[in-house]
Amino acid sequence: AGGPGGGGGKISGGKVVLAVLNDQSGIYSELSGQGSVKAVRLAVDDYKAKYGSKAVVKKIDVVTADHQNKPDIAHSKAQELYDRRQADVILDVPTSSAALAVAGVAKARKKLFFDVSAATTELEGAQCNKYTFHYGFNSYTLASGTGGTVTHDGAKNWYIVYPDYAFGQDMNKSFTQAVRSAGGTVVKSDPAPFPNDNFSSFLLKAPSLTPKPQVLGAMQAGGDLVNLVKQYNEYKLRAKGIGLAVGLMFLTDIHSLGPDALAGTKFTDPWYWNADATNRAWADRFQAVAGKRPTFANAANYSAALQYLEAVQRAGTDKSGAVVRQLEGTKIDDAFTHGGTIRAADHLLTHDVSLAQVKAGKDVTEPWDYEKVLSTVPAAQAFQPPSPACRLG
Amino acid sequence: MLHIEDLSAWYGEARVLTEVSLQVAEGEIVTLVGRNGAGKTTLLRSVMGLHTTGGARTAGTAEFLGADLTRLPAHRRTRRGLGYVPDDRGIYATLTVEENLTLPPAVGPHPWPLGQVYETFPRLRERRRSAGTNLSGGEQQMLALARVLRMGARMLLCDEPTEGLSPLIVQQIGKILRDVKDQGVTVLLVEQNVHFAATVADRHYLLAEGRIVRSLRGDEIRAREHELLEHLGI
Amino acid sequence: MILSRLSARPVPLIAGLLIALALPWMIYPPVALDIACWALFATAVDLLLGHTGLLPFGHAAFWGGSAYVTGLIALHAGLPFPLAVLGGAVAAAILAVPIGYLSARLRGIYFAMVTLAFAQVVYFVANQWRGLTGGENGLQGIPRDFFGIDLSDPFFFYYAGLPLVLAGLFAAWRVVRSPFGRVLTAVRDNPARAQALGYPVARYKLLAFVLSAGLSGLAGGLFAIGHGFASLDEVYWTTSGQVVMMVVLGGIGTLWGGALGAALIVELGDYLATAGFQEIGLVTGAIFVITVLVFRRGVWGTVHHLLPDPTRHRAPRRSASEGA
Amino acid sequence: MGTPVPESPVLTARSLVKDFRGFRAVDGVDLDVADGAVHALVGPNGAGKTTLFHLLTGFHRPTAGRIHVGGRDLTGKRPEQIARHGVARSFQITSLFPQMTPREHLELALQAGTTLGWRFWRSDRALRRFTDRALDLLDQVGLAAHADEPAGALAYGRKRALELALALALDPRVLLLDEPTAGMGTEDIDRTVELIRRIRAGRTVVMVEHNMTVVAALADRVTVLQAGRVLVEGPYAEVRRDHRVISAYLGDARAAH
Amino acid sequence: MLQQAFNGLVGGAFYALLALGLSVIFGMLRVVNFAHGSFYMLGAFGAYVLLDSFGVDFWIALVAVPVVLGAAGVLVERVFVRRLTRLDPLYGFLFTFGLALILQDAVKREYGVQSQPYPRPSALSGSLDLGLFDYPTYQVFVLALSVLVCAATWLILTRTRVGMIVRAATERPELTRALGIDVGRWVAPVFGFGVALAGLAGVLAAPMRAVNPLMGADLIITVFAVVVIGGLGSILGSVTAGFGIGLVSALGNLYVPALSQTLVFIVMAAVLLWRPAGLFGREEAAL
Ligand SMILES: Nc1ncnc2c1ncn2[C@@H]1O[C@H](COP(=O)(O)OP(=O)(O)OP(=O)(O)O)[C@@H](O)[C@H]1O
Ligand SMILES: Nc1ncnc2c1ncn2[C@@H]1O[C@H](COP(=O)(O)OP(=O)(O)OP(=O)(O)O)[C@@H](O)[C@H]1O
Ligand SMILES: [Mg+2]
Ligand SMILES: [Mg+2]
Repeated sequence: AGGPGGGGGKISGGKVVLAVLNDQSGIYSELSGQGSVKAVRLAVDDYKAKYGSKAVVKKIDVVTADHQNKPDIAHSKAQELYDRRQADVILDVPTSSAALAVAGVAKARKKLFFDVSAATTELEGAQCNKYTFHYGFNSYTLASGTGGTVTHDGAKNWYIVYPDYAFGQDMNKSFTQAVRSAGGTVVKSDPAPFPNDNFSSFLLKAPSLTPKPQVLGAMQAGGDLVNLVKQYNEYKLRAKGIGLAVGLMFLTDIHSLGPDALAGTKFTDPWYWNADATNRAWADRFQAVAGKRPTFANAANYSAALQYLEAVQRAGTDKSGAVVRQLEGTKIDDAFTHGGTIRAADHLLTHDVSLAQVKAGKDVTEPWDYEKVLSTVPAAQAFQPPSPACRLG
Repeated sequence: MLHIEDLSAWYGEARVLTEVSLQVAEGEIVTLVGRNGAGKTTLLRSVMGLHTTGGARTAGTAEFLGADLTRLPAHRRTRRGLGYVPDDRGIYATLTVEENLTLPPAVGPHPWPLGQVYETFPRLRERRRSAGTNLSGGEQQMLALARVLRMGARMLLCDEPTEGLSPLIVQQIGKILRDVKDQGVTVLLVEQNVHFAATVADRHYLLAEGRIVRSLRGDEIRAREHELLEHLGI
Repeated sequence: MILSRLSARPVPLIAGLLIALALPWMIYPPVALDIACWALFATAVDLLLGHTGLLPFGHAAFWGGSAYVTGLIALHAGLPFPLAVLGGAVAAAILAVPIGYLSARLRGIYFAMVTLAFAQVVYFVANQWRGLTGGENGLQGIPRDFFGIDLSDPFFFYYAGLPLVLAGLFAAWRVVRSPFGRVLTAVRDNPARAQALGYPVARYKLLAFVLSAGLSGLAGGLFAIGHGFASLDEVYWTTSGQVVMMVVLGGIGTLWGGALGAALIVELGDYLATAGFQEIGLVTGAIFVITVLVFRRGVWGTVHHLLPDPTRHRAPRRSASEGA
Repeated sequence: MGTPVPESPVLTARSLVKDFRGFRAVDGVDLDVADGAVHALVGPNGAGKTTLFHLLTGFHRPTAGRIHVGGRDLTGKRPEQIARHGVARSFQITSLFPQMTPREHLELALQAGTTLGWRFWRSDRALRRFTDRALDLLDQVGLAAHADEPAGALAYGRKRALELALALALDPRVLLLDEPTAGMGTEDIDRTVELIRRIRAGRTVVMVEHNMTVVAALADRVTVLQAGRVLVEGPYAEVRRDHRVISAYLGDARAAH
Repeated sequence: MLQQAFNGLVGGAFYALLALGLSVIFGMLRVVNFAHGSFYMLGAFGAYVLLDSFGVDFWIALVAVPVVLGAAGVLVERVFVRRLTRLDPLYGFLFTFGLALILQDAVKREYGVQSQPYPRPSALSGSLDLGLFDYPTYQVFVLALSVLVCAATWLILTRTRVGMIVRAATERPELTRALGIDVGRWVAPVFGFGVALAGLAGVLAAPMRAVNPLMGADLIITVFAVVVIGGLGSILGSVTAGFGIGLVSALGNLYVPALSQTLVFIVMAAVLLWRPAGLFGREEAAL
């Protein structure tokens, strides 16, 4: 998609195409999926409303594709979005393997990519590149948010059960580190098969470990997490003095399990719709178009799209190099983050996140109001320093 | 008892029976002789209501005990007292010998008890726990015959029941057929072994190329063997 | 001799070649490459399903196994991609020896289920052996080295990869129309008889299995290069199921039917996905079920059946199994 | 058994035993088949004749005992290995490749003796080298006119003839025939007897047969099996008078074929 | 350790119920039902939908869902599977593979892949003192019920004529009719019964496991391995292998987590080498 366009002048093809590539049928479809597409449309509206006739970009398309959480599909869809559908930027892409695949394509095509919902730190580590931005959270955030804070608050002994694949191992490592540096110990950490629907071996073993763990750290996601929590409740571990902390959990997981199943569980949420008035205001707007409350991923996609358009506006062109220069180091203040920064060194968005706790069912006063924000984890603690492995080419 | 009128049968376009008419009276043993491919099996299958699938069709009528069979499905025909021994013996691999014997319901007035079956065929008693198709060829043939006897059918349609049987068993089968006849059972027998046919049957029909070409009395068959062989031959 | 034999039926042959050459002009080039790879894969599977009478439900092990090996060779040895693909194919064939040895003695549904299970083992190994395979992240960034020529454009890469696919298809055709292929037909129709004639049936099945795995590996390796990528999906059982669907849809035992089935399913999947319809299984499943229920000859077989063809009995269908 | 061992047995079995899950189908059978003889195997149904065939041709593995052909120990060998040692068989139940023509059947059988079957890179035109011999064999069994019809469409008698031709194509030293005349009409039986007479030249034939006329016409020696054991062995004329055979097998000779 | 074993048995209960249904269907119809996992999933979804949309509780669902699914199974047999019975069993396998794709994606389209919540029935929510250890009541219930169902099924199929008739009807439908048995009456109900068993397993799973459209797809492959180990079509074999594999994988989970998923397939390969027809399978005729 080269050559000078029509009305936009410096805008390729005369328009900017924002592509949301995510899971629209799989386990992350509720978390992000179509909701994020709507959020991106909100960002487009906001941009148009803000700049009106002064907008550099007159025509903005939002396109979308389903990567089914599979890296190979993500890879070919990304190619297709950049080549066939002339996308200027790809947004979202949950699932680490898929995100890494798309980062590879972005690098080859020299087109922008904002990853919102994948957890891998590789995106800003060894696999970082000039055109890829990581926007939202990563496994370090989860570990230092949940692991660090919970340990700090007194639960020193951990028993970690993690799914035996890259994400799980990564989480296990980060959590162990975070727990240790907060002065706690990991009594034991066990890999569990993935996927798995029977965690009873681990749950039965937990109370008999010495020293007895105070927290069960579950690193599972999606269906596995649901299984684990159901079985955690069945074995009455909470009554036996073993709390539950979850590595990766989203609003939608609480919704699907029901808050009672999870009540009291602590976890890190990069953004919660009912945390403050700004968030709530945006959540209302989102609900008006999407019919439900937004997840952090919806908000982050909104923010990423908005910031991209702002950067194009400032650069006066949609040429990738120029837009990247505008984004690097930018301070952001919008519905998603107050005072977040896109680090120039590794293109990671650092911002404050919250440590949240699941409310008991009786405390839930309105639909989707499942979380109580316990504390704010400041950006400096929530995100790792830039990795020396990252060389933005 | 069995009354067939103008029965024709087709496999797709190929007509393999042409207006066959025959009668079998109660208590009679009648054989159907004819060379390979004459249509003997097809005739029995048509009477049993099995000549229906995959392009096969029939025309004409068959009456059994005065009732029209034409519109009845196979299992209803059997329930009226017809017992069938197919040419491939039809032994179930997934059933044991004993299950093969006890599977079909009794359909006539004199079903054989299991004990009588085993007395008559001691081999079957010995092998009663084996899978049906693990029996030797001849044992399977016995089993197939024993099965319809157990049902107590009023009329037996037997398709080459002596094929592959040892001479001793052949004699035994001849005896069984005569015995059941004495009990009032009617038999329509397909047979290639003319000698055997002559020893058991009251009458014979000679089938050639789908038509009845001769009808002979029991003893005539030996006297006219030469003439017959010509028919069977060419 | 080969050429004269090929030219015995020049019209379909030339038509097929022309379509293969024109494909990336007609459809999105990466999809064209997918079609080519799956077509070869399906043809390889038909070698077993249609010509040896075995239903392999675990061929993802070879397609995906080769994808990984090809990727590793390309990543670490820096060889031109055709050599990497060949390496993958050889690896798949080698992998097929123990699996085939254990399963080729089984028949019918047992064979299908056991190959499925072995493929799951390969899947779990690929998943566990993360240091090599990248686990569920897959092997990323597989290069397309080809003597320094830039093949990053999928349009050109299609033409670079096509000769490999055509060579694979030719090999499959050669195998079926060889003395060996005759023995396979015999093994399929009546193994006991073939044995009594002096043919070691289990070993013939094993060689067929290995050849089929090798060709599947050729396809899988090229697929990995084409996508720059090898992932667990390649060794997952759904891949095995998918390729069987293609063969059945195209027509079991027709050799080229599988290629047609592959084209139909890949293109349909692409069309539906582009149209935003996610539940592709709903459509492909329905088409497949209808094929199994009402036109078991498959598309190619049906067309072939309607057009009179003097050489028909040379490519027998599974009518043995369609009969009573 | 009291009978003397023939001079040069080409096929010998010693103390063969076959058990099926506790059921002993073959129980210590000794068998010597003289070179060039036609040797008939008779006995009541379920005596173990077919099972013995399966043992001799490797389709079943003996529980105990040994099998030698032409001095070589073939015990426990697989069917194809035994076939390659010159032992061919026909099946009691017709067993063909329904979609192949008789000519293709024979080409396949002739090819079995070569390594051509492994050459997956060759054209199947290589099989043409067998065509002449195939047609020749078909002519011998009277199938020349049907060389190119699918075997599935052949009449029963012709299928049996094709079975024989297939066995012949292996040019076996020993030919095992399981009930070659079962299910045939008188005239087909005569034709088959003629055929066996013609092809026995230069080879040894072992056959299972219930039709005593056929046995009388062809067999040099007869072994009678009963309940898995050898009851009697000897020339047909002797055997048929043996009272044990009469009571166990032939019964009242009047009804015999 | 003992507790772990108990645990394995509970996991095995699901394998056993599913393998039993699969075996009943295979034993009688020679169809390896690939869609069995989907029926299990439909069972769980049935319970979920009944509760979520109609407020129907677990106990009613436990009866109603298997009955409805069984009826659906009868329909599937009557309309589709029946057409395939005369063909190579592979066609049945392929057909049900397609059916599985359709069912799975249809549910996905309707409900998404998100796991749906299903609470445990309140009567079974506590835990029981089993003497040596406490154990969740619901799990005990699942174990007891499945043992009961397996035993009852076994009795019906071996001690009554039903099993015999259906086996016969499956092998030689035409001849069986000629022996005076109305084949049509039997086959479909058996298929339905197998499906109902899967549905029952699904309802039982709902309060214990994640209810989502994919829940059956992976499970079914393991269950295939279970029936191969037990012997395809052998009722006793599949039940024994079901519980056995449950035990093995619970202990495998504990001691060799890296192998835990391949374990069942390794066991399968070993069993096949040793006894190709499975532990309790009957050898199919040799020639
Ligand atoms: N399924 C079929 N399709 C087409 N033709 C058939 C079929 N079965 C039999 N025929 C033909 O119908 C004719 C009559 O066959 P049938 O089996 O009734 O003969 P038969 O007298 O019983 O012969 P045999 O003594 O060999 O058993 C034969 O010419 C045969 O080729
Ligand atoms: N696979 C098997 N499993 C169990 N028993 C078997 C098996 N095969 C054969 N038998 C049994 O072994 C005995 C001998 O069978 P075989 O087939 O050898 O008899 P045969 O002498 O050929 O009889 P026929 O003349 O009736 O063909 C029979 O009682 C049979 O039931
Ligand atoms: Mg007949
Ligand atoms: Mg026999």
